[in-house]
Amino acid sequence: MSAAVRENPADKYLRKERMPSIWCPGCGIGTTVNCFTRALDASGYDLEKVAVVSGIGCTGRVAGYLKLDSFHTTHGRAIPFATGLKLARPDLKVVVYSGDGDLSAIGGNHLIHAARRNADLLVVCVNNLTYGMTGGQVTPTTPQPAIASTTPYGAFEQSFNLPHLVASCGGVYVARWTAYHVRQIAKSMGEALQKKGFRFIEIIAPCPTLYLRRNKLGEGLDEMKFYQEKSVVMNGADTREVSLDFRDEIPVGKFVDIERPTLEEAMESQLSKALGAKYVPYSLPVKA
Amino acid sequence: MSAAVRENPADKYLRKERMPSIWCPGCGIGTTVNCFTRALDASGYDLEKVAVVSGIGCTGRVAGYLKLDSFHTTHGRAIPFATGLKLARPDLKVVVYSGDGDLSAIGGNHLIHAARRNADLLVVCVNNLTYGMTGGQVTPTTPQPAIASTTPYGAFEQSFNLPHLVASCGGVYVARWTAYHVRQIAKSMGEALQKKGFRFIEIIAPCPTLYLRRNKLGEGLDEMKFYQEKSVVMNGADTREVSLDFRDEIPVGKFVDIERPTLEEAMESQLSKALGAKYVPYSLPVKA
Amino acid sequence: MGPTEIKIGGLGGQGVILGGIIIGKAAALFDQKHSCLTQAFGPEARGSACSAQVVVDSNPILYPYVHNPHLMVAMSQDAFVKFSPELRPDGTLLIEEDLVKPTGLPSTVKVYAVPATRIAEELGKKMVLNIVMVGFFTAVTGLVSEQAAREAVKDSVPPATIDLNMKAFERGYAYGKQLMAAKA
Amino acid sequence: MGPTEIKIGGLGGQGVILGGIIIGKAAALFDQKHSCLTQAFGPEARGSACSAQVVVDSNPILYPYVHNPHLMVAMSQDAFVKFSPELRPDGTLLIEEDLVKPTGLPSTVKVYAVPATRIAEELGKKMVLNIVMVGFFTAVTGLVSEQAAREAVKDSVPPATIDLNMKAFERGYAYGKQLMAAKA
Amino acid sequence: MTTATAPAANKDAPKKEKKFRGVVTVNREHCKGCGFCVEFCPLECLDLEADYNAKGYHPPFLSQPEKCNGCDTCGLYCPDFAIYGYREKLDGSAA
Amino acid sequence: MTTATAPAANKDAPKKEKKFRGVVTVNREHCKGCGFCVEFCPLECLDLEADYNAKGYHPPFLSQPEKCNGCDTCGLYCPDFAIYGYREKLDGSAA
Amino acid sequence: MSNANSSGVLTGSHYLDGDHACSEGAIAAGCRFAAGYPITPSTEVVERIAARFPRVGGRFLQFEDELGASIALLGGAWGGAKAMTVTSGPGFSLMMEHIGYAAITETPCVYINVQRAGPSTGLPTQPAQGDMMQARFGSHGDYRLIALCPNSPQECFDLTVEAFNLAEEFRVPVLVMLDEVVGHMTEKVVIPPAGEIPVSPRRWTKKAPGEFKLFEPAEGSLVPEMTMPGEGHQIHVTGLTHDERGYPNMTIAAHEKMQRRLFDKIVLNADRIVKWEEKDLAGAEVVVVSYGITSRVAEKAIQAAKEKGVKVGSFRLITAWPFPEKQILEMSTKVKAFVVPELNLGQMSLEIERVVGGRCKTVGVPHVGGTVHKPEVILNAILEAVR
Amino acid sequence: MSNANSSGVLTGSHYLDGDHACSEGAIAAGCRFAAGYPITPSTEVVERIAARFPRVGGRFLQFEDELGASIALLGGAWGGAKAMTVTSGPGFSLMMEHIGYAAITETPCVYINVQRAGPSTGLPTQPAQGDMMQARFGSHGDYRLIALCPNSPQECFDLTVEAFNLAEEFRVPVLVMLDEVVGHMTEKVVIPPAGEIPVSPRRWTKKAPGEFKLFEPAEGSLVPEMTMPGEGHQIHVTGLTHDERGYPNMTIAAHEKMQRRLFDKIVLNADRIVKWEEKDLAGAEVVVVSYGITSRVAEKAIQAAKEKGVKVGSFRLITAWPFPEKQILEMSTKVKAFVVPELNLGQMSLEIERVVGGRCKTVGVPHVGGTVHKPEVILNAILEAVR
Ligand SMILES: Cc1ncc(C[n+]2csc(CCOP(=O)(O)OP(=O)(O)O)c2C)c(N)n1
Ligand SMILES: Cc1ncc(C[n+]2csc(CCOP(=O)(O)OP(=O)(O)O)c2C)c(N)n1
Ligand code: SF4
Ligand code: SF4
Ligand code: SF4
Ligand code: SF4
Ligand code: SF4
Ligand code: SF4
Ligand SMILES: [Mg+2]
Ligand SMILES: [Mg+2]
Repeated sequence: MSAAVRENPADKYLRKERMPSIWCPGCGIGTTVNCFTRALDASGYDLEKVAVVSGIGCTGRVAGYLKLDSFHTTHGRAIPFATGLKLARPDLKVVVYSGDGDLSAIGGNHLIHAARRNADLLVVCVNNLTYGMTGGQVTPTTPQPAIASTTPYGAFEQSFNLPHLVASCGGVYVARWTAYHVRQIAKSMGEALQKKGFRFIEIIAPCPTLYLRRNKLGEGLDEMKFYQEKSVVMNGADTREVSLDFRDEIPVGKFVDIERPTLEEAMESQLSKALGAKYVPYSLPVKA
Repeated sequence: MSAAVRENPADKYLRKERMPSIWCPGCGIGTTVNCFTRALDASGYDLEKVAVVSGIGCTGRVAGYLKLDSFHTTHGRAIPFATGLKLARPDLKVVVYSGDGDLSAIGGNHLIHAARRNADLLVVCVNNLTYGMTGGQVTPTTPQPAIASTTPYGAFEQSFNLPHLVASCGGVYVARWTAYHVRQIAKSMGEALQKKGFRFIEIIAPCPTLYLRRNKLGEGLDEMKFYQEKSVVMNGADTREVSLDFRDEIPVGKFVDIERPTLEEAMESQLSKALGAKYVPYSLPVKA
Repeated sequence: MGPTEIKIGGLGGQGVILGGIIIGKAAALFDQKHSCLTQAFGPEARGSACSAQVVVDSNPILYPYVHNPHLMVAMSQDAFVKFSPELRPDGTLLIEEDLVKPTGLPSTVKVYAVPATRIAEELGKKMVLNIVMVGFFTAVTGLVSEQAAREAVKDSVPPATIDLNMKAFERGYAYGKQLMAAKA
Repeated sequence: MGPTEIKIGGLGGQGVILGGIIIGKAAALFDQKHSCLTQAFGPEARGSACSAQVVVDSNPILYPYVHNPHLMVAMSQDAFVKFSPELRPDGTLLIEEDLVKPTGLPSTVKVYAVPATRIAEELGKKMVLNIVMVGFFTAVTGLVSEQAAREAVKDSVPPATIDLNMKAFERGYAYGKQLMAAKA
Repeated sequence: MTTATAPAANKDAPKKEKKFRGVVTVNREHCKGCGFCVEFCPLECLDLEADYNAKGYHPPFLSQPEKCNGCDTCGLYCPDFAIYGYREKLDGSAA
Repeated sequence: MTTATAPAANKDAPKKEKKFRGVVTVNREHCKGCGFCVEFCPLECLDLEADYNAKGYHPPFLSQPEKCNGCDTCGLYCPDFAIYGYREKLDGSAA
Repeated sequence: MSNANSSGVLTGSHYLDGDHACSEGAIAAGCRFAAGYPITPSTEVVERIAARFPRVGGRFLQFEDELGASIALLGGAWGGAKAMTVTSGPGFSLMMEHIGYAAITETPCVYINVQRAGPSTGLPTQPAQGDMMQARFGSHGDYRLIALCPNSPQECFDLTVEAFNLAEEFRVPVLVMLDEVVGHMTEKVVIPPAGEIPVSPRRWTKKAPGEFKLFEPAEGSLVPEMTMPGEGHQIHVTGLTHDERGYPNMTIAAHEKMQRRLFDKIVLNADRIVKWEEKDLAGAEVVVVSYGITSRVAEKAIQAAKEKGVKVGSFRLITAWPFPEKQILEMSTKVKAFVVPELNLGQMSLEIERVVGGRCKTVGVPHVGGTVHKPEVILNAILEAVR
Repeated sequence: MSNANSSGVLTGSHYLDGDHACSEGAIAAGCRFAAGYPITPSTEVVERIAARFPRVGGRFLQFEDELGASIALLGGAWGGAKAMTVTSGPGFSLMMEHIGYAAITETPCVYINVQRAGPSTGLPTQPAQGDMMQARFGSHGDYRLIALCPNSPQECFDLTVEAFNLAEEFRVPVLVMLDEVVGHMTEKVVIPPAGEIPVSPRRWTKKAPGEFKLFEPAEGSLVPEMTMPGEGHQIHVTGLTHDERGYPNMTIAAHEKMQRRLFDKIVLNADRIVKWEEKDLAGAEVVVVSYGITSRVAEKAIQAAKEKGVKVGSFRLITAWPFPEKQILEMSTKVKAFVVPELNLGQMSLEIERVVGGRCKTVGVPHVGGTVHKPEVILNAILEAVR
């Protein structure tokens, strides 16, 4: 007895004609996207009102695979593009989906300022500890002393603890998971989609082709098992305590979940306070 | 009986032929420079081995007034210039002297990365809560709801708590004073000059022409008195607790003073560990 | 009538440019002439000498520069020293009495002085010295009509300060009229 | 002898480019000929088809492109499908036996197959399949000398892996020699 | 190109009578053989095929269909959107 | 352009005999009249002149020379490097 | 700035500087999103925007740097708003990457650059026209865009409106290239009633999702229509080479097709885009070609030359890019020489020289900037040229 | 990369790609400080630098972005090191502000740009020559610099050495403009013994502090000597217009003087700077002007044209900027046409057309990039040109 074949629940959210993706076997990016589709599915949102913005990188290709209004921008600039988009279109849920290098190296300034001003964006950062797209160079998140193509003798800089950085600048929702934590990712994304303000989810994910191979750490699956073994759930932890060391424990969990006025709210309330009746609030563009 | 006239102790450190400065009456920048000359004087350093790097802004003009090897670079980029200079010239003490906008707006990315990698720089940030040079626009440090030329109805973004930002990224010495605290500034600068690694001193200073005038806060002197009244010394305070609000208390003091390997130290130790005898350390450029 | 060239010089912070704008605006918007204002900052607009140049003409103005002004207003000694050589031999110079000590001028230049700072201080706000100057300029030069100048002041200052500024204008204007009457 | 054009195609990760470099290096550095290698990535170097093109000549090479290779190495079916139409009718095709099923070739093309992956796996490291291929290529085509190819392998792989890679080369070379002998 | 596998209904009678069964669909050609699904299926009911797909990867198949509960953990893990699981009511309709 | 002011030696005999006196030097033309030195002199011995310098500012002067102890606080505060204080031994040499 | 308090279009006569006139032009053109980062001498544009927007339903945000500002406006534009940013020299250099991104993604948007004397920090408060070639070539790779050069506050208003209109018509970034003099010069600016200002709305597609391709030229046109997010089109926008749906397509064929159209839509429509002002061309022996403030300085020299009996005409570039090739070429067969004064060491004059192809002389009158030419210098060049 | 392990100059024959050859050229030229940010297809340059520098006493740091990298090298250069950075299209656009800063501060330094197909992200792994005009005009304001175009790995080595030498000789930023094909092409590269490689040391002043002015041209030269911090000179370096001491000087006179010399030191020394390769110019009816990989593609077309009896010569630009005006001008009086194939929609061909001034035809052979020309296309242009 053969069952009626149902559609893959992810398919609804994907530009299927563009599959298979460019991602390598065992790359963790796709897993996070899969979780994202489930979170969207569960959210019940009008998908027409969700837009995705990516920078450049392997993760930056996410925008191009999601069947949402999607923008593949320039390297490091997804956040300011998204900030502009959101200010012009407050009716949209705007999600930034990009890589560690894109968001925290070249894009670091925008990350801290958007967090500071509490821009109403959900930022998903796939942190594979390297620049995947360009061939495995060191990034601000590469732990000491991992090998990368531009640190062939081992990385020597202290790496960023991204949740702490974002929390320090004022992000209202900050979580970290690994690609192993698929249900937690989906749940976290769902939760964060509901929330307003600057939300940041870091997902540690395997880049087998470059990071793992160069550091002789096996395949994507080995890394997933490593995550399973080494992750420690520390919900609510002080973000100072959640930095990552090479092959050490991985603190995961939801670290921050607070409320404060978003950029738009703060802007509107200040303007209407100062201008009173003279304040003409922004209205949505209409197709004339 | 008339006394033998001694030279102004600051003169030794100034390009006197460029005086008087462009700074407005009651501007606090000059006061901080005066403190800096005293710190240099007390340090007993070979002044030939101290270099100053500034970005662009009223504070950015400091490099041009100090009789040291000095570099007036581009807006926001004093830190990477200084990082390059220091890597090429480990024998120099390199001091970055610039404004809040220069260092934390356009230069924010370099600030956080240099702190992360513990670049061996002393960074003096004169925070006058505005862009002085360009006419008093809002900066990332302008408190809500101060008036600025680009926030004529009041600033609406949460401002940066710079000591916290720098500390969160890994700065090893972090202090804040106001221009009122001249002796503390001189002492702090002296202390920081001795230390290695990324050192950050924020000095809150009056910009009477733009910030104070626009906010009807009087002259430079009024502001200095305000600092005197409102400052609270909180040495060793948790940097999360030292954010600044409009006209509220000003937490000052030395907040962080820790040790960790500098960029150069970490680089050298990693390379010599990995390469052993094959490692050829960098040697200073020589005039052939 | 051909173009009249005016140069107003002073220190950053004295409201030099605004003074020029009011005169230019009076001519262009309220007297139905043409006028063009260009400004010269010092290298950095912090307390260094700055100037506004205004050309007023009954015809459209293409070339906007002022080389040899017919009328000059000097609000600081620096500005006087720097700019007065440009003044036409038959030109008119208006000065702030307490801040400018004119020397070395050709005898053909007509000089009119007003204690604008003192008047402004009497009005309680040193900052309105430029408006006192505008009033004085209007009375002495007659280049723009009194009515136009008044309108231009109103149109150019923050609403909350209109009263104060109008007072400053009147004081400067009255001082000028009196002086002219005395001279006449 | 005019230029010999070679194209090596496979998947990203199979060491296609390195294979080409070894052949080119053998010719240019150890056989004292000239050679030029150009490479074509897929749009993004992640698992998509990629190729190396090598021109070997006794004269200096200006034009570096390969349009109709004399020799082709196909290490994946994709590469075979994509590139084989370019092969000269009288050309020689070397294929990875288990990964490529050649179809639709003109009968004039000489095809030589080697189970390079299997051999590499026997050596314990699937990654050396490209070196097996280089050995096979050396034996079958004779374009570069055996000695030059050996030197080039040694000069091109990480020092710690020289032994393994030389074994891979020998196995491929031997396989090729045997095959040629059998065909002869 | 896609294959759906489900157990023949209740061959071995379960302890508690099941109201549904798990169905798993695999898009063999999109699979890159990473093994995530196999490793992380909580009921260990997947295995990689011995065969290759066109790109040379071993796709998974439901090796122990009777165990699968359609939890879609495999679906969540798959980086290539090549597998997913769901529940089918034993009356034939989806749960 | 610079003026140094110091008290006439020990006019009013001090309680404890002083070994030094404070001297203050002002560069009148560089001063911008901000008043920092006057306000923050710990011994309140400075005042602004009634006169203007060439730029129209009132520079400070040592109005109470006998009080000055040469601490250079004025010097540290001055944003225009226009004033500084030091100590002079009462034998005439600098302390 | 009492006249900045009205809402909507500031109809009437105003005494405005060029920078402020740009702000009013933007508002009149329907711009309701602006991103900025302060820099002399352009800051007044965003300062006025910051004051005016909250009263006319616009949103302005000052970003952390020019990198942010120069892409935030593109986010705003894709959101459906008419959007702009403003800068000067150093900031313009930082915006180069995003101008290329705007070109390849065919984003309707406006960049205003108030030119100061460079290179680098140079003379920040003083004028130049040194970024004219950068406007054309400053981003990597090949692309085409539109650049306009006003010479008065009135034209700052008019051409800012025009810039927004051209941006919509051609889905292209449009640059408004002021010089510091024009930016800080104050004159009467007459702003017509809203209804009399020609404003091109965004060319929204009427096609349904699925039918509509974001990068497929509309029928009979080289320019695609637009849509926005939230309309069910599930658009994709990328800076990679892409096909008509906007999907990355890494083939030469796709690149060729895309590049060709991006080029053609500007070059083949040059006649519709290019604007200039000509005077006394008939019978002219020499034509002075100038733009921005230099055109007004040149006027004095032209008058003087005429007084000396020289037959001199004037051709003022209003559009700098695309360059009025056809017009220059035609004139070149009739005149002895072009005289080209500009506040740079020779930029537009290179283009003129190229187009002229030796048919007549091209006499550049370079100037390092910092101030304007002495009219006599231009006069001498004219006299030289007719000799 | 076993050959990357030796220390110092990598004397001998090597099979290297163009990117790696640049790295070796830099080492051979004495470069000991490099700042980078990865970008395809240039990353291999810094990857090799990262591997090689610790073995030769150099320091390399990957920065957080191109803004940082493109000024960090200037910090290194001022520190006294020979310094460089490396990038491609989008990164090159981000470096524009600092190239202007390097020019105005007369910092000896090298920027390598491996050109890929643009605009924007375009085709990141595929070749173009689309940044040639950007190399000349990409930063705001007027400035002059030097740009070189290698056409083989050997020349990547040679011209990188040359770039460092020119940088020292003229205190100017020098650009090495590869295209992706040349960057990723592997050939034999012969590296001479260290002693046989001509390396220009920094032109250190012998003058004492007080005597020496950092921006005063050395006697009989247009180029000032150098010093470094720590030597008691108390130098000041600024991107503002400055006098000979380096102090900001906001007068037109100072601007004029500074700009004039910065211009002259390149333009008047063009004869010492400009390099080219010519073949068969004598009696040629058509000359193909090309550079980079295109010159090697053109070669095939030239051969074919010769076989058809066309008298065709070849002029390969080794120096793109300053442009070999004199050489082109001279040829233009003798030939029927220049044929200019390039991987862009017409960039260097504009300059040729301008210089030629109608004396002969200029036949551009544009190409959108992504790959190289078909030789037949160039051949057809040659045949067309002689008709
Ligand atoms: C301005 C600019 N600089 C550099 C690059 C090259 N580049 C493309 S992707 C990338 C890094 C991507 O790393 P990450 O964001 O971590 O994404 P991943 O590929 O690892 O998912 C870089 C440096 C670019 N495209 N643009
Ligand atoms: C790339 C670039 N963008 C903008 C500017 C304009 N600019 C010069 S100084 C400055 C702000 C200075 O503010 P801050 O650093 O706080 O120094 P302050 O003047 O307040 O001391 C700005 C925006 C510039 N010079 N370069
Ligand atoms: S290179 Fe790394 S990050 Fe990029 S697709 Fe491959 S595995 Fe994923
Ligand atoms: S504008 Fe402000 S910061 Fe600048 S010099 Fe004047 S007071 Fe100081
Ligand atoms: S649906 Fe659940 S039980 Fe069934 S195969 Fe997938 S993971 Fe295993
Ligand atoms: S997780 Fe997906 S790609 Fe990986 S083996 Fe399973 S089906 Fe294949
Ligand atoms: S030296 Fe000290 S006591 Fe004397 S005037 Fe200065 S601050 Fe006052
Ligand atoms: S502190 Fe300096 S500038 Fe201020 S009043 Fe005193 S001497 Fe003058
Ligand atoms: Mg990454
Ligand atoms: Mg500031």
